[in-house]
Amino acid sequence: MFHGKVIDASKQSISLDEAKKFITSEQCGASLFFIGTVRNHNNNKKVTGITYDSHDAIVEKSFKEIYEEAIHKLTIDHPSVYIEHAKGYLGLGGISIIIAVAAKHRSQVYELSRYIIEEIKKRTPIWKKEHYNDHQSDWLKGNPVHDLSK
Amino acid sequence: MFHGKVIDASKQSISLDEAKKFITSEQCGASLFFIGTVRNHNNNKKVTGITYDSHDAIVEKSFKEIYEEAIHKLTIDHPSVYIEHAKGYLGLGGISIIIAVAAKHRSQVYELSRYIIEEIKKRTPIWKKEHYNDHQSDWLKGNPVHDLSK
Amino acid sequence: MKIKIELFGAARDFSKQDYLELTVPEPTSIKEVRENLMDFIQAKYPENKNYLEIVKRSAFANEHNEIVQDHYQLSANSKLCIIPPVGGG
Amino acid sequence: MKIKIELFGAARDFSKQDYLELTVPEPTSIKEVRENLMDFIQAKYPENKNYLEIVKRSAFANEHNEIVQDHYQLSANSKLCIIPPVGGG
Repeated sequence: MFHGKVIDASKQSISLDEAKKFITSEQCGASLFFIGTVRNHNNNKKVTGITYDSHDAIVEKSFKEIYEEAIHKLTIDHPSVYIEHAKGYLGLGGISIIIAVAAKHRSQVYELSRYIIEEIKKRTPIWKKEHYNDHQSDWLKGNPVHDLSK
Repeated sequence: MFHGKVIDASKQSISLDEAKKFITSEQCGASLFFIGTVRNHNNNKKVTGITYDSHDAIVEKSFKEIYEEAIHKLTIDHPSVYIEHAKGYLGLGGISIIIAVAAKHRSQVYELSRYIIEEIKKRTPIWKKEHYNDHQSDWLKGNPVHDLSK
Repeated sequence: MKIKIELFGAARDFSKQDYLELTVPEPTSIKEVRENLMDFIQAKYPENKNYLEIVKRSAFANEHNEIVQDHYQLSANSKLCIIPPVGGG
Repeated sequence: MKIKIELFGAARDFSKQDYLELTVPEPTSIKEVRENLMDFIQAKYPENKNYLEIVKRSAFANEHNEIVQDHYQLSANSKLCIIPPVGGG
């Protein structure tokens, strides 16, 4: 079971309960929910919020690819995965991402969840612009998807 | 921040939302919620439910000790931990345990959460009696807390 | 002297009550309690090797909720808990 | 011929609109688009080394949402997206 989606923060918010409902199964003994939230400090600056930019179509495609890779590479019984990432403006504490996974055993949910978040960070086209208390803002440096400058 | 408690399943249920409220902080960028649930098969038997037995006082003491050990051994910024374990009877899908942790960075929540669940399995005095569809039931084999037979 | 052992987990099957009372020499240690308990089990459930195994692999906790070792000394009216191999989660 | 490049992330600062239009020789490749875009940036923002760096480190995606490599050939009215270094989560 798989669900992967970009959520427009101005219209909707990411819900832990929805994720739980989606992944719940009587075949699974373990569930793991990773949540990323906007925190109030980064690189010694006071953060007031983050604007997330997204290439929605490629983001949703990459979620699916990462899920399929993960269940191919790892040994997971009855995997169930729910991924959502926000786009638009989020204030402090706002939920930017949820990765909810269920599987038969606990070691499987830890491996699966970690694999997914690390791959998303590496290659899913989402960008963060941090807003600071001095009214400045900055696009954060990221990881080149394909380093074509080589 | 720490909360650790045994929950009487006949009176209360473990709540993901309560855990989220407790650990939420604007200093933290990552939260991780591990949930254990009763699944419908174990060792090729059809399971209908599990009765959890607990030495409440030692369980709660061990949760605190494990938390303190973890934040001493691992490097965690702004750790927040919420642990609850059910006792009594749970049907299929019932939540037996929640370990919710928040910290500054994602690697920290994965390490912290995993450390806690593995230690609980090793040494927290909780026992499971599985009930099967043939009306039989069995106490599951566990880990000796101190192997004094050596 | 008498001591009381509160039962947990698989050890609950040792009695219909949630504790056992054993009569042990004074003074006594956890090691002797374990031996005494094994004699009791062997007398009451001569067929049940599994129960003996549980006692062998169990720890004991005192009134202060501390796991106590073999050499730990007990006084009259001591209360213990038997802590069979654990497995929560 | 003209091609359209949709802007994302830090590359949004290249224009007040959410895309750029470049005139490129026909046929052309991603490699040439990148060079062309760098010339454009250098002309429009001569002081801004950071913008050039972003273009160097960016990938490009085609209309089919595929990341395309340097040798990928474009036809007239091709649409591309510039994909600067990513960092969600």
